[in-house]
Amino acid sequence: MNQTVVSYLSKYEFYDYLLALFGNNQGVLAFTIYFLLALIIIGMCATIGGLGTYAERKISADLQARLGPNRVGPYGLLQMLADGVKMMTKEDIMPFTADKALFYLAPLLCLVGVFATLAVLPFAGGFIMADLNVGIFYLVAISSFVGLGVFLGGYASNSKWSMLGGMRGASQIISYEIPVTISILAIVLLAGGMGFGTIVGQQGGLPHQWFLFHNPFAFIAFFVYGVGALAETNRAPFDLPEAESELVSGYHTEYTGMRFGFFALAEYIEVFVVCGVAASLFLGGYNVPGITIDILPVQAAQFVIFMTKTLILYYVVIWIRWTLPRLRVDQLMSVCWKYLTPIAIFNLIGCAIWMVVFNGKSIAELVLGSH
Amino acid sequence: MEYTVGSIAPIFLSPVIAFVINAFFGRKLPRQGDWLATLSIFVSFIFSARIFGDFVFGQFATDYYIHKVFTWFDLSYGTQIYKIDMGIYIDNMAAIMLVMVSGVATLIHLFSTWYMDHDEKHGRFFVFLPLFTSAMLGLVLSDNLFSLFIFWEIMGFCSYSLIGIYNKKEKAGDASLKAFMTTRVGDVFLLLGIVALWTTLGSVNYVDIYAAIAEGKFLGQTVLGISFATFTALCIFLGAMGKSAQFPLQVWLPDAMMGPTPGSALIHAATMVTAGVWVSLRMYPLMVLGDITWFIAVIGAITAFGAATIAVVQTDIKAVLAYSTLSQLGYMIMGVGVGSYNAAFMHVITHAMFKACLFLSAGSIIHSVHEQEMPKLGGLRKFLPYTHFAMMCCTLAIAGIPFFSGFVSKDRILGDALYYGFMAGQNPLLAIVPILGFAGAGLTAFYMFRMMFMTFYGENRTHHDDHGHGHGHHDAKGHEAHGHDIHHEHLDVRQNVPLLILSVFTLGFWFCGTLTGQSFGKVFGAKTEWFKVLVEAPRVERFVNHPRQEFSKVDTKEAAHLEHAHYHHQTGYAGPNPDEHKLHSAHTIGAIASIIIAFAGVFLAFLMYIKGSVKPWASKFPGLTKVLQNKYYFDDFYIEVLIKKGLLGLNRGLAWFDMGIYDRFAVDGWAAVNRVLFKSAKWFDNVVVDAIGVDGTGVAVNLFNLVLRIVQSGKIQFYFIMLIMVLASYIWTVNI
Amino acid sequence: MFLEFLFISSAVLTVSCALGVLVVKNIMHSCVFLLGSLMGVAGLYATLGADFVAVTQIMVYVGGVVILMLFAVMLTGGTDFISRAQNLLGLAPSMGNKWTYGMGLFVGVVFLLTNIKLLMGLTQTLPTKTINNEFPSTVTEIGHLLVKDHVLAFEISSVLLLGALVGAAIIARPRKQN
Amino acid sequence: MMSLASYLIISLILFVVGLMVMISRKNIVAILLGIELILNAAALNFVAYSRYVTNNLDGHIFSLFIIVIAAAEAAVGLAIVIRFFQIKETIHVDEATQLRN
Amino acid sequence: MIPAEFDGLMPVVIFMGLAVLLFFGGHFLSVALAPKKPSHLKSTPYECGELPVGSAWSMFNVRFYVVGLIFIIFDVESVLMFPVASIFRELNDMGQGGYALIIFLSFISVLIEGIAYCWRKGDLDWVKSFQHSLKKETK
Repeated sequence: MNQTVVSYLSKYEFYDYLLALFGNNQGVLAFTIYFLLALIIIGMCATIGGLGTYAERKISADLQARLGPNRVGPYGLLQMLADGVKMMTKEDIMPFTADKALFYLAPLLCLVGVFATLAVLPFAGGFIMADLNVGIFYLVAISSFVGLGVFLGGYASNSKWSMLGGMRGASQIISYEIPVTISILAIVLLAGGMGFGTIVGQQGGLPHQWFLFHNPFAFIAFFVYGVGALAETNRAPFDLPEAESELVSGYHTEYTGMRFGFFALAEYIEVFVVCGVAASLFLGGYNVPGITIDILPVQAAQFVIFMTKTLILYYVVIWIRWTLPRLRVDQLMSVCWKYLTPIAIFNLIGCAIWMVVFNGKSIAELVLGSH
Repeated sequence: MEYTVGSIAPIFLSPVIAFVINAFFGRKLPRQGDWLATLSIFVSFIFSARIFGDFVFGQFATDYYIHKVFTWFDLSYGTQIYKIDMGIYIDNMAAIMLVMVSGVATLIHLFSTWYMDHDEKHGRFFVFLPLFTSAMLGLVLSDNLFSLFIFWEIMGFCSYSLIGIYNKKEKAGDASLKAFMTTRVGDVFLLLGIVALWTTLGSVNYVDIYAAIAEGKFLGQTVLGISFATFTALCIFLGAMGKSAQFPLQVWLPDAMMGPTPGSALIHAATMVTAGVWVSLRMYPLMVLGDITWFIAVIGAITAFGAATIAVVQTDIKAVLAYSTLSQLGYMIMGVGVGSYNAAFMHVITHAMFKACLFLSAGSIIHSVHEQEMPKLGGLRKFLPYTHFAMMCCTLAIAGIPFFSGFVSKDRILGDALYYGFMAGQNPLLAIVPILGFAGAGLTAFYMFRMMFMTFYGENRTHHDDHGHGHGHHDAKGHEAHGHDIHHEHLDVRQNVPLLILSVFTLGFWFCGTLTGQSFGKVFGAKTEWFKVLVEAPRVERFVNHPRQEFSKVDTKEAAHLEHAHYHHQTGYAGPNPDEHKLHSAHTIGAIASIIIAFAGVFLAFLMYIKGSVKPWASKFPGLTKVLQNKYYFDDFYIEVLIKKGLLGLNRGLAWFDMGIYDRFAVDGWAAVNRVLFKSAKWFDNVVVDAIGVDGTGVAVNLFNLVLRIVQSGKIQFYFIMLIMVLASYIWTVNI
Repeated sequence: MFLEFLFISSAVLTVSCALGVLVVKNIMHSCVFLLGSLMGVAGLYATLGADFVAVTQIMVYVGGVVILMLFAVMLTGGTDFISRAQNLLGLAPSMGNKWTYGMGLFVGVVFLLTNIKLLMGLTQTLPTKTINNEFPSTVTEIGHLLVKDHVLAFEISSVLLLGALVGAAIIARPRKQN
Repeated sequence: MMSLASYLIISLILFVVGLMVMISRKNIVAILLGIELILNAAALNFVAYSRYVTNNLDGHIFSLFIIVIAAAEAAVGLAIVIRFFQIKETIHVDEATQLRN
Repeated sequence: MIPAEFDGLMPVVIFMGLAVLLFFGGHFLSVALAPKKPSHLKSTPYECGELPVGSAWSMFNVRFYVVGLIFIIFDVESVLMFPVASIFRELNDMGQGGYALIIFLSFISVLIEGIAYCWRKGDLDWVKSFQHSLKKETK
């Protein structure tokens, strides 16, 4: 049985009142709750994505000793709104040689792939839309829609830059999926389950209880995951599919207006999702140190902790983007296949052996002697 | 004694392990891993010998068997049962077969380490040899037709690889392809039979099939207008025909000598060809139920006689042996057909012993003299004394001389055939079975001794050898050089010991407990004939409601409640036979006749090739000789008519059909092809059909061509459409 | 209610996209329709409670096979490539013409009728099992089956995949033309 | 609504459509698409039977391996197609005639 | 108690539906708000100001396919490894850790063999042909 947010809420009394309000129709009530929460999450993520563009400009300006956006609103905070309005009001242009149906479809695929991952992201112990038994596996699988969207976007534009960017993007995304998947496998192996609830529940709130410090292999796996995730989201230094200096704008060269906006939105939300996954897989997720009781305030604290960890990682991602230079295509491939994948497999084997030899205990447990 | 999986599985697994190691790391091992292969087969032999000893030297109990099953997959729903079990089934027959296969294979491996020394294909040879053996052992161990089929196909692949191991020689490649393709024809039918059994019975386990026969589940079912039992039995027997190289599908076996001689020994003696006989024996109750034993007997008799006639004119020493194998396989199949289950199986064992020995001896000769044409050999008796001794023993055995094993088994088959053909009140036309059988026996004695005399006796003709092969520098010095080359045959463990061991087992009393094979002259105080007691056709009613043994269960023979064998001297278990005295007299007549015939054959060979007082008759019947040398034109028929004229010519026609270039030339060409076809069919009618006496084939060829022409278009989607159509028509016609 | 909705939408997606694969003239669109059909099948798996198989379907097909097919289309001349021989000999266009479609329709109908006959016979004997709406987790069970009952298949499949990798890499590897 | 029969019918439709794709298309990649559909029909049947008939998950395992094999088949098949294209400059199935004579 | 049919699947479907909804909503907004003045030149594919020559759907290098090929094989292998990995801890607690480790390692070793093969044969080099010819020249 999968845990969901509805089954979590049904423990509380007000759920029964709600149920009575909906005429004892479980289905409609559940749908309503899910729908509202989904709207909230998407709104939040869209805001984070929008703020992401703002933050990116601000941070880059900071790193380059500039001011960044400061005209629209206080500290330029409304810049993101201005961007959004600009995108909506821009003319929608489609190349006359384009493959029209696929040109429409490509941003949708990206969007679906990213949004569907939000369903399993563990914001808090109860506030996880669906704690699927196949959670992380589902997340890896469904996010491969993005690669498809990138490829089709590049293809459908029928422009040379787009096509090159799309091919590169698709091959990059699928390549880096391998080290990421294998690193995740190592964590699944340590946690003994694929559901996010299981994985986070196996960790604790304090750093020594995190899987990051569970054993040396998991520690390396975190960095393999990080590098792979950067590449999967087409972030610098792996932003080859949209390398401005080489490919104009890569697979979305021909996209304008709202459709470009969808690509951008999908990308920023995906970065958020990837950071959230990293936080919950390696950094203890939503666990509040020292508190195990399950009441609503604790849930709020869990949410805050999760968001803090995720946003810190988000900051690191932006930081990396403006610090490191872009890789060459051949370096990109050799980093993936000749370094990350062998290291990831090595980590997986190491974790398996660790599990058997030390009976699943972490370093801290071994050192401190706790059980 | 306890039987667990651990004590049975190594029989099959140790050669497989050797295969895997040799396949991947063989080149890095010392001597390319041949010792490993040999050792692994020897391990199999040890384990088999344990089972053998337990089954045979324990109390005689015919009905004891080990049967371990696990379900591989189960597609049954509701009351319909469709499942495939995998498992192990060992009864007395399997125990004997196992020890024979592993023992003979061990000796062949040992010999091969000598024979293949410094050969460029040494490593590759020792990759396939253990796999081949393990497939045969697995086939013997398997408890159902499906796993049998798997091992059957592995053997097919291995034989393909072994025959074509010298892949630089075009002839070897062709021969391997031929072996593969010809056996495929049979395999298709075997698979069809297995699937038909599976869809009807829901299981292809031997035990389930026996039980179904006993319960009468086959009765009243028909497929395509013939009874279901006949259909399945025929399909399975056609598969056996392909593997055991019976009459219409025999063409691959003589070409199988293209491989190294020990490989041929393994193919011809212990494995591969006996698999066909094995499945016929296992499915014997089905064959009886399907009422096709007369067909089996006739096919066996035709093969036995026809192959013997061809062997008479062959000059290549391996070709003679190959045709003698064909002929002996004919006897085995004939034995199955005429109902002498026990003797047919005994012939499998005895034949394996002496034929392995013969092939190894031939290998020894070829490796020492580098010559395999008999007219260029001669007088080797002095140079190769051990080989000569071993080969003489085996020749005596195969020729059916009393005191030797071949006499015992073959004589019993012939006795039963005699009874079957003349006294059992069958169709009088079936009298052809014993007649062909006895004629073949005489020919066997003749050609085997012809081979012996031409090879080992008379003067040494090797110095006439003047075509330039790699040993030209020896030949330059003539006779002495060759004498020098081969004079030093001393007792080499790897060369001679396998021969000598095998030749010991050509003596008859090992198998029947008496010196003569008849009821007098007992040795070693044997109370009764162990072989006859232990091996009997399965009594199907025993298997009704048999308990299913789980794979992990431990068997002990002591725990089994057994009724001990009550063996009736002549009739086996069947109780008093009303025709007992007839059977007895048939056996007596058969024994006497076969002794006379055998000695007559030997005497004729003696006159022709030693005394020289009778000229060989080849010059007297040039036409017949030509026909025989061309193997009754079977190869020509298959290649020239069926493949070249049929497939290739018509493919060209179809290319035209595909491209849609429809013009006068194409039409003319079409007509020309048709004319050629008609002519060849007519020629075939006149020459081949009349000679052999099967009518209607020519017409069939024409029809066959017409069908092939349409079907062989080379368009993959067209094949696909045909596949669907055939499937649909099958489903619509057969009422499922 | 929700399950019925999911079932119906998945079934409609599956069937309509499969028909799209059949009728569309552009191979690229055909591939995308295949994607839709496979997603529909994944949805059907989900309604059957086979969560792991459903996700595997998405992972392997969406992430792998369809992208590979799109790559292959791009590597073989794109969507509207017509070879010289095809023009010369007047072969059917690569996405079929009315003759090939007629043949396909004929075979399809024959097969459909045949199968309906089989299914008719089958429905008489189908056992009825009471279905509850509980979907227990299949992952653990599948894991246990993979390491216990089907361990041989599990190991052999890795060898199969290795073989596929090596074989396909050898076949597809760019070769220098002499 | 949701019963074994409806799943079987969907899988039958999938199979027949795959069959028709295989026969009516002359592009080898399109034929491979048809094969994928057919394999999916088979896998769907296995899972449906596993839920409605048997009480074990063997059907899931079967369809898992069907997916695995489909992936391997697609990989090798497309590699062959690409190689074929490199040699013959076409992916028309009727021009694959190298083994004919 | 929540009926089982709602667990898990519904949010997934809702999120997908919302993505589609958002997509079409955004489209609707953009159609409503954005100006629409199409011209031929505006809708030519961007090629830095030049007029494009030929279609972009041309043939690509086969190395893209080889990457996809290696990916799909690894993908499938990782799919098979997921269930085994997720019961690894359970098996270990049941005292069958050694057995599970052997199963797991033998599976992974084949995976490693695959990547080693591709590495050795140079399928992982993006610019293999270039390096290859360079080596030849230096020889």
